[in-house]
Amino acid sequence: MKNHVILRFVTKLLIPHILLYAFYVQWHGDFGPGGGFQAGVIFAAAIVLYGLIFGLQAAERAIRPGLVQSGVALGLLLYIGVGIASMLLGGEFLDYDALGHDGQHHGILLVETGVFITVASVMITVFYSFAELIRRQ
Amino acid sequence: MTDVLGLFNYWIVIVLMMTGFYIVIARHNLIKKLIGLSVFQVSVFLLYITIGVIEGGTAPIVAEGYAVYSNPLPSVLILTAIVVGVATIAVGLALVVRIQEEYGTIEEDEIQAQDHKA
Amino acid sequence: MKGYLAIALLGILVTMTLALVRATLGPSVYDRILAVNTFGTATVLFIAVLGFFTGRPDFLDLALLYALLNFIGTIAILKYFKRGSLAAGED
Amino acid sequence: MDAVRELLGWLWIVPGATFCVIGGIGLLRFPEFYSRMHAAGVTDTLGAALVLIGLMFQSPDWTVAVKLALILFFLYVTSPTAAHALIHAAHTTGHEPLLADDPAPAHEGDIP
Amino acid sequence: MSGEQLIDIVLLTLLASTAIAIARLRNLLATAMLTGIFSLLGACWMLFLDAPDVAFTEAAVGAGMSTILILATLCVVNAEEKPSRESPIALVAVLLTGGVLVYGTLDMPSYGDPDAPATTSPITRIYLDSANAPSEQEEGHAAGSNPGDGFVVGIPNTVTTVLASFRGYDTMGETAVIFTAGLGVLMVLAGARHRRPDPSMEIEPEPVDEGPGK
Repeated sequence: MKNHVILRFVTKLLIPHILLYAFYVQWHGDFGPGGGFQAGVIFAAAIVLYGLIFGLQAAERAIRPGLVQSGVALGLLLYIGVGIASMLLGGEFLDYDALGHDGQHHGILLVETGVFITVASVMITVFYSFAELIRRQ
Repeated sequence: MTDVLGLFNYWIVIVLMMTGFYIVIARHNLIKKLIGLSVFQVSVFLLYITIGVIEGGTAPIVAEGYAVYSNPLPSVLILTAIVVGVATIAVGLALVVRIQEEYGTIEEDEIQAQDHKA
Repeated sequence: MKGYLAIALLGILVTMTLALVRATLGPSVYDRILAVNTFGTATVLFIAVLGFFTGRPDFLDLALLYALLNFIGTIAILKYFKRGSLAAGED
Repeated sequence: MDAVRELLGWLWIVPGATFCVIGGIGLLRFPEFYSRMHAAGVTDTLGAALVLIGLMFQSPDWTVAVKLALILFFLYVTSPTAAHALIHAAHTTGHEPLLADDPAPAHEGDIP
Repeated sequence: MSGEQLIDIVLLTLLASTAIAIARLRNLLATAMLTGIFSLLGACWMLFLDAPDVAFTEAAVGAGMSTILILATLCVVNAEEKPSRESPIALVAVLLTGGVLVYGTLDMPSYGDPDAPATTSPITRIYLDSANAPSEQEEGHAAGSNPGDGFVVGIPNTVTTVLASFRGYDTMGETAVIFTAGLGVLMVLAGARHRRPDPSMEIEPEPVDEGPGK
């Protein structure tokens, strides 16, 4: 889409805002609608938009497939890690009160971050897989 | 009349559900079947959300000046189900791509005919 | 209670209905894309007005999300159409 | 104060919704794609702007007004771009505007 | 009839007609676009039914990901559904099931009923009370003023609290399902052979790949 100056410019304008918005949804999830699931999908949508306009290679240069694939596991591990940490600190599995002062807040934030990483990585991985398939066809 | 309006939501949910069900069992195209599945899914989401609503209530985000909130539990169940739903649809579509490559078609009856020939 | 908001909601719903009919009828794919795009704009407005109608305007976040993401669907369909491929790179 | 708000609501939001409906009717009734594009533009510009600015007068605090302004901004950035891309795609694939001396409808069929 | 009921009915009718249009259209691309509209309408209705979190998720998924995934698949397969014979048994089965379900709804609590089991259940009260400020925690424990065990978190959005704290195990399971789905897509598509779609193509099972079903 080399000739599409308007599309490229508007995309460049939009993508940082979408990413910022994804993080807003992620961290504002305690006070308004939002959370890790929504934020993950929105983050992935920004990458998908980048891939659509600038091509798959550019997107893969920006966010490497290996990084995303490790993110798929990393998010879940972070989630389980919070559970194990609360066990080591004397509580039960995923008992955030064991995490110390204001443990519920921190536990929920960490867990939501784990969900965010997994959801965003899975969505980006799925997009990369499909796009790769089409490109090599 | 109030009763009819009170149950109208459920009936539309059933219409949606049955539309999805019909697409899944009557159509032979695999992508169409997956779309029917997602229609069915959305109908289940709406059923759950309808159950949690309370008259005169507001969203389960606690704020000043509100006393009646709808039930947060259906929201939680459905919120995760939506993302899981799109992930499973992605797996289904990936399988459709593979079926297309193996059989050269995504129409169920043609696939079955090829299977019988083999 | 707020008559103008209810009227506005119904007006936007009428717009959504008309766009839905156009999206179903087609005939060309561009008509459908246009209808989906208009439907998206109407949805943004609907959600914004609905927030005020139900008295919780802090739910405008959702309208903001649509204003940002409505574009992606349109671009994807157009890209699919132009080259029969979503992944074609810079050329 | 509430009376002023209500008046502003009737003066901005209801006309905005009316323009939305006008755009919708045009989208449905106009004969071919390029003229429908014009009708959709009414909804995207006048309808959206009137409704959102009207809502700004109703907002209880400034964060809501800022969010509405952002929504308007992003709508105004994306919808002309989408319109540009759409017309560009339609034009390059040979979709011709229907002129007065053309008897035939513009394009039939979905797959070029 | 109040304005809210009217909006509810119009939204529901739009949803139902979109679903029926999806069922009737043969062009898969048009179906994909209508699926996007369907999801938008569903999100609007969810917001109307006081579930902004769900509407948010549906919006994020429906506006971006699901349409793009279907389009990506359509790039590889034929975008036109072949006309096929629809067996009348399917219609009969659907109508029968629908009839039974409608009969079942007659015993359901009507919409928004304050006495519905989902509303009167004590756990709902516990969930909503968890949003109280943590400073009240000690008082709650001592006086037993909360109906539950006085579990307070202090996050206004009770959906987030229930999602991550009360039902943390469930959410972990859901995350694991998403993880598995991502893994599944990677593995299924990694074995793909990248061929142009050709309806007349003969099947040539390759020894490396998993063969067709039988």
